[in-house]
Amino acid sequence: MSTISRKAIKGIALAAASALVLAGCAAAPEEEESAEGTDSGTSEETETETETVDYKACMVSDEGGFDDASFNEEAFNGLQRAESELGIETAAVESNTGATLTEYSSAIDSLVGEGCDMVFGVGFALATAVRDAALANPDTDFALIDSGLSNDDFSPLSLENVKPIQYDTAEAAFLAGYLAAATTETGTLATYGGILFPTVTIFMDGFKQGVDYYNAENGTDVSVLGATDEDQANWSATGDFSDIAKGKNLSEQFIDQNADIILPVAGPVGQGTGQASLDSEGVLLIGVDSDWYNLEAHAEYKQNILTSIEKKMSDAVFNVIQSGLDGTFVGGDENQYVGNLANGGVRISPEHEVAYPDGIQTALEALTDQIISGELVVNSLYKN
Amino acid sequence: MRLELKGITKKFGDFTANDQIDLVAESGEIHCLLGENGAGKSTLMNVLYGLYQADGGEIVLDGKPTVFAGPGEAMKAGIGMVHQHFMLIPVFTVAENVILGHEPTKALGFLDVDKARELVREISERFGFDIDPDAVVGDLPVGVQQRVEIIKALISDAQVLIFDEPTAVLTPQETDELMQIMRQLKDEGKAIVFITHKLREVKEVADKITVIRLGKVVGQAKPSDSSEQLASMMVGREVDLSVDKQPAQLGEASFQVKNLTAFSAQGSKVLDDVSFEVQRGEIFVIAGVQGNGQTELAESILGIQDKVSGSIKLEGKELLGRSVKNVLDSGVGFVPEDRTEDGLVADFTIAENLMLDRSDRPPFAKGIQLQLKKLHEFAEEKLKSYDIRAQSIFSKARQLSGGNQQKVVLARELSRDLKLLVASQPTRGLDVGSIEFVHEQIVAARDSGIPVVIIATELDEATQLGDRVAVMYKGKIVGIVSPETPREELGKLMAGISA
Amino acid sequence: MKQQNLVREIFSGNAVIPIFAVLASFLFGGILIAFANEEVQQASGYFFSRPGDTISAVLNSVFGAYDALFRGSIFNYQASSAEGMIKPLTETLAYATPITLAGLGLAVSFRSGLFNIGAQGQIIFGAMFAAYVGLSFELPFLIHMPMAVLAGLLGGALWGGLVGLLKATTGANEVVVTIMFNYVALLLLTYLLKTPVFQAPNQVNPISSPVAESSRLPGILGDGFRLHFGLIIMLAMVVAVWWLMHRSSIGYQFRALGYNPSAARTAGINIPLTYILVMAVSGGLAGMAGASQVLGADRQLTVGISATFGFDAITVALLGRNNPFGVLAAGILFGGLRSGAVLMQANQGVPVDIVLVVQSTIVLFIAAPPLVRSLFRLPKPKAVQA
Amino acid sequence: MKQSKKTPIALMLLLAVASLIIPNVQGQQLEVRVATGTDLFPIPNIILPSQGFVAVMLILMLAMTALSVYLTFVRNRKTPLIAVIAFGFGLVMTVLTWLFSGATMGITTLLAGSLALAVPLIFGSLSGALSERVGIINIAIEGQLLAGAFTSALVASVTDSVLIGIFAAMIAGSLVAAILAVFSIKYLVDQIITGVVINVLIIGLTSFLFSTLLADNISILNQPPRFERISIPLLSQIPIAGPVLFNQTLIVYLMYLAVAGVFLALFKTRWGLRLRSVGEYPKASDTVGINVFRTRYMSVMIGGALAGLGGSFFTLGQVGAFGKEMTNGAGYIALAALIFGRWNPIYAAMAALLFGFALNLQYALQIVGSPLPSEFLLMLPYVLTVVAVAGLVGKVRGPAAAGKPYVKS
Repeated sequence: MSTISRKAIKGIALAAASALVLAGCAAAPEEEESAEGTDSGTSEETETETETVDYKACMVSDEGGFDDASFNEEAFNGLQRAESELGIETAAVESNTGATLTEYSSAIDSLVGEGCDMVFGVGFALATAVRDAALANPDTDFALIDSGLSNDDFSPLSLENVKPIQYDTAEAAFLAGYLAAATTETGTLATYGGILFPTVTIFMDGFKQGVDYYNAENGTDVSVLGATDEDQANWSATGDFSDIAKGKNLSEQFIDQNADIILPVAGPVGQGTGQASLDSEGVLLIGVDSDWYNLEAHAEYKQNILTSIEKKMSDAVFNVIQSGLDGTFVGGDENQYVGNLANGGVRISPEHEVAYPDGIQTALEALTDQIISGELVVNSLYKN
Repeated sequence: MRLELKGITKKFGDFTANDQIDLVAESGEIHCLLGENGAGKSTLMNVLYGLYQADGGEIVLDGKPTVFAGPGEAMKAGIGMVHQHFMLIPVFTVAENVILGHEPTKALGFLDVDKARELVREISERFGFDIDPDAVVGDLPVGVQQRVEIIKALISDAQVLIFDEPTAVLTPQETDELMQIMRQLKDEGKAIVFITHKLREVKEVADKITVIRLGKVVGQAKPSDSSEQLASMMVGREVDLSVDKQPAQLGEASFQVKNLTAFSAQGSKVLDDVSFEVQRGEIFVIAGVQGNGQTELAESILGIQDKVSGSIKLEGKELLGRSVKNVLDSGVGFVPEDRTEDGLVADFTIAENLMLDRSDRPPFAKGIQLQLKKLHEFAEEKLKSYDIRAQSIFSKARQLSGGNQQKVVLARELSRDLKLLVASQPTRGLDVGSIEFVHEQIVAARDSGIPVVIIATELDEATQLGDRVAVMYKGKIVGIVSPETPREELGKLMAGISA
Repeated sequence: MKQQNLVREIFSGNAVIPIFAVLASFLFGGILIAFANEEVQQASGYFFSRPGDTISAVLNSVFGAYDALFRGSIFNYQASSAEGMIKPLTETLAYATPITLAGLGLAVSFRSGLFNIGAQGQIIFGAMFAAYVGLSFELPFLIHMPMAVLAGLLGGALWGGLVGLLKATTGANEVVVTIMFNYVALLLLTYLLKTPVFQAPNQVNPISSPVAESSRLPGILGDGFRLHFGLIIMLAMVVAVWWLMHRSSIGYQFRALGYNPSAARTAGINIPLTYILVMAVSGGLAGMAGASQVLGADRQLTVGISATFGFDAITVALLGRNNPFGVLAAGILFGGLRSGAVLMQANQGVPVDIVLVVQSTIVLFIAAPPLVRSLFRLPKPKAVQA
Repeated sequence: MKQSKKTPIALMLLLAVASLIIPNVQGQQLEVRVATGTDLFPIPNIILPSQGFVAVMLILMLAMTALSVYLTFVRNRKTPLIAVIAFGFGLVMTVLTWLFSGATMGITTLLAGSLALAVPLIFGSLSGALSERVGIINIAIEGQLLAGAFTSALVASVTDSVLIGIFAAMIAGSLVAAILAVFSIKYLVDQIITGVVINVLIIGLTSFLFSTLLADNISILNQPPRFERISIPLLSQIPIAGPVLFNQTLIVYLMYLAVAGVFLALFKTRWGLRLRSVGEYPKASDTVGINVFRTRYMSVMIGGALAGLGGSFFTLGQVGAFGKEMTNGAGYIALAALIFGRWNPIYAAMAALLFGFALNLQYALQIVGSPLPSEFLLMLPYVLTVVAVAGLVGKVRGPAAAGKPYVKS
């Protein structure tokens, strides 16, 4: 029977080989890059028009990985854009499910060792690792997404070579909540998280505030399932960020309880809500992190995407890289970047296929202005 | 049909199990293959049956050389086998076991259960068996299981039937009946190969006798030859078949069992008001067909039988309800009936097996630290005094022959300060030499002045070894008699007919 | 002639199997690495007009990747300082610490015939207990650190022992129970990290404060290295487990239970009690892995504290044939793959998942010597007597 | 001394706990929504007075407990399974009433969701049943499910056909099973090692291929069509059962067939008899001419194909895309269901349904706003499984030869 296993191995090899050979009939490029092969150490060497610049930006993901069609992917897009537009070198380390703090640290160390001029840590889980690496490597710049730095006793810490990038997502989520409350026909909305981390609940919380605001303004009684309890710990969650089927199931139950607009804050698990929206008439969903309408992973149900609560991490990543390249990088807690409506770091996506109710567009714009001016305060971790 | 084995040789590594063996079985005759345990009888039959492939020689069937790649082909060629270790699946019903391999089916491969039952009934009636086709085999007494095994062999209409040690688990009556069945089969024109080491049976039923020893044919014998002659051929030296013992020096009755009643997990009564006393210096044999409560009785004494009531007293101390450890510590030596299953850890060395019951105390442990040096000294000593044939005390128990394994068990159990010895079928599956040795040890234990309880299924052993013989039937003691009681009487008791 | 025999002897022996198993797995992994490499993909686009490009791209990608794996796990000859050169090896040992500790625990249970799949949960319990002690007390180092480690042991032992207790009293299948307990432990940790029990004051994320300095497992080689005292504990446990299993009466009874429960029972060994003990010892060792993570490596409690160590430990225990020293070797192998994977990705852009593939194929090949022999046409060993 | 007292004692304890609930359900009512719009006749929502309903259920439970006590202590007989089931029904209803008081319980969606969550578990446990019944311990169910999910997503996307997709999933599942079979049958590798390692291998391979291949070409490689729902005329209009059971996708109907098919094949056919004999006592099977090795390969690989099919439910039945590690331990739960269900396909399916119900129930509770943190609710299915395994099932005996390689001399 050894033939079976050997065949299996051969089969995989063959499949791999044939995939490579499939297009193997193209002509060889006329002129070879003169420097071909000399820098075998660099990865992601794509052919670009721009000249290669001697600057290397690097990134470490958290558990989700760069293909999560959400948080990490959004940040990674910024890195890729910098590579193609600025002509810099990049490297990225994707952490696997079950990564430990040590692994984050060692990923960052490796990247520093690879000569990265700037290293991004994506996600609060990397905070300690970024801090330690920054202390050990004062000549390298760091940026940390979704968390500030702190000492061991959690008193805030400021390091000159670390730029925290955070998002007051609640502001955009507030708008989404307002919009959803105006759009719903059943008067019932819903939201859930993957695991109820603060970076997750901030979406749900802002969303709820937006709904409440709408209710107060219009005397309606729109409710938000999944976030009914006062205690955020009791809100709905699927328990992980990978099991899409659970997202679908939970969404179906929401729909059964009359919800017609759902906000999933669970990375790829949100695809389950998208799928559930396909099975029930009139159900809409709200994307998170990126504009899901434009993402291939969500294309199948994009006609049901009401809007998305965008965290423009790719912009921030790109800008920070550019500042590093220009020599204008400034780190430190006081110079941290907090994306909000005012600086365009967060927003809700523009109207796509789902038409907003009459007058809502203007109302949203007015609300945006009020929030920017400080007239209207959306509570969140960043404004206590 | 004529089956010929010519020059069959089978090796396992360096060990030659069968060396140039010739054998002929013909229609209408019973050919006895006589030999000790480990002589290579079963190996030979497994070669014939296609389970093993021979390294040399050939099988000739009606003049045609044949090769059996597997039992399926042997069965197709008309060979059936009643295995010594039953090839029955305990969780299947009788009918399922019988039809396995040649199942009657309806459309789409669905089993034709009715037909299967019919088949079982048909053969049962032909031989006067009383077997419920729907009974689960694991629940049946061993004797009945063997009949299932016989039905299984007959169902494919075999012309050559191999009986591998079939009488080991039968009562004298059942044995007689089996002999009758074999004769009946012979008269139907089957060729029968009967493998055994029991001389009485050979003499009773054989037409031809081939004796093998250490993998070689040592000669042919006639049924009319004397038992002693046959035995010497089989063992290769003069043998004395009787147990050598002095009259018992009886002391007080220090071991008392009263009103012992037990239930199985399924709720049926397996011990029914069993009471007896054993005196110091006495061998008390509990005879009976396997599966009549002996196992449960032994396990009740040891303390691993659930759902048991009554009283078991050793020197006035109640044993019932105590843990196994406590019972052993009270001075009970226990030789279990299935030594590979319950007596030994096959993957442990001889030395390790010798401390199985005392690993947590001196001299083998100080605190929780094992005293390996002491253990090894102890083991070396036992290896010598019990004449355990092994490369060293570090040989694994599974590498030993059955006799040597049993010696390890005895060495362990007898090396404690005993107040009682309980041994269940202590000579099961042993060769003549080992049997003698085991008997000697048991008698010596008796003579040291402790009560000894032996559970025996072989009548000869029961009467030769015992000072008194109790017969169990369906969980009850149906009679306690002297070992001089005639065989027929004992047979009747074993079949449940009280005197 | 004689020399030939010697060569034959070497290649037919079992010692070369692991080497060839690793080789075979790397070959297999190499195919995937080349497949994922963009240069290879590009060059293969014009394979038929210039095959040399493809071949050199394949070689570059594969050698580049394995070079990085080597540099990331054993010796970084490209590093600028001596410290940097040996650092990879220390990283490997740092990863090997929890994997080996948990692997030892599982080896104890497997040897005793209990299939504990619950190391993941037991690590979490150990980490929680250790973290609790590390966070809640202020004591001198010599008391605090050992106390925290013991708390980890206790946490794992309780969580594991509970499984043993359920099995002993109700007969509940330990495979099912341990699988379920992994989930329960993780959920409990997630919950507790959001409550004041563990969550740091003025902290919003589910992360505990770092454990007190006095409770930490100190670094062994100084600040530049992550290697910590957990390694010493781990090595001590390797010896301790060996002693327990082969030199103590308890271990003897464990093994008797594992090899033949009915003989153990007949010989008076208390089976239910032994079940509980085995699971407690097994869980306790896994709990120490958790303690080592929280007191030595991460120094704070997070949701990811157990990583996948509990599952790696199953493979490590079995690969090490449940022998403590074998487990250590397997643990170091896995630690090396884990630490090398990072550089492989950072340096060569090879997806991390390749490591899982290589890891698992190594185990399969090592476990099946005949397969490796037939793949490499190695001679067969002399027949062993049955 | 005779009958095990475990059952009556367990029932008494549970009854005591359940009776604590009564004061908490005062003056509320439970609204149960049954209608789904496709029913044959419209059913209004059922409104039950919570307290009264709970009282009725408690009386039922009390009666069953009394029966159990009587039978055990007086008659020395076993408590019949039906009494335990009736007790369980009462208990579940009581707890549900308590938790849903004042809200509407959409019973149909609750059950439909439970079924959906259980489908891959059921397929997985069938794979386990076929494999373990023939003597090969199958820890690799997880890998088989994941391989099926991945392959079906990929193939169905490329071919734009769900049928080709599930066919490919079955092949993928059986290839994974083939690895298990070869290593455990031919190379005598410990079956549990092989299973655990295969899971790691498949997670590695699928994640690797996902990030290098699928993620960059989503529209071509990871956007498979999904199964259409097929309503079975008449049957689908039965209230509750109709929409739950008979307005489903092809793969769910295949699941019904598979459960029935595997059950019949195992226990009523020649093939199954031989298969089980190999799993119990391979040598005995060999002596009657059954090819032990071939039987094992066949059975394990058919099981793998079924698990592969189950895996395709994740992608083609549920979510329409593959995601990394999306099976998320379902294979291990399926294994638990198999053991819980005593290696019987029907009981295992019921165990999987119970698990699916518990999982879905806790979502429902999250939604109506429970007083418990989500983590504790998420624990519910796992804790329930432990309680069931420890309290009700106890010691189970698997196929005797499972885990032991068969070596012919």
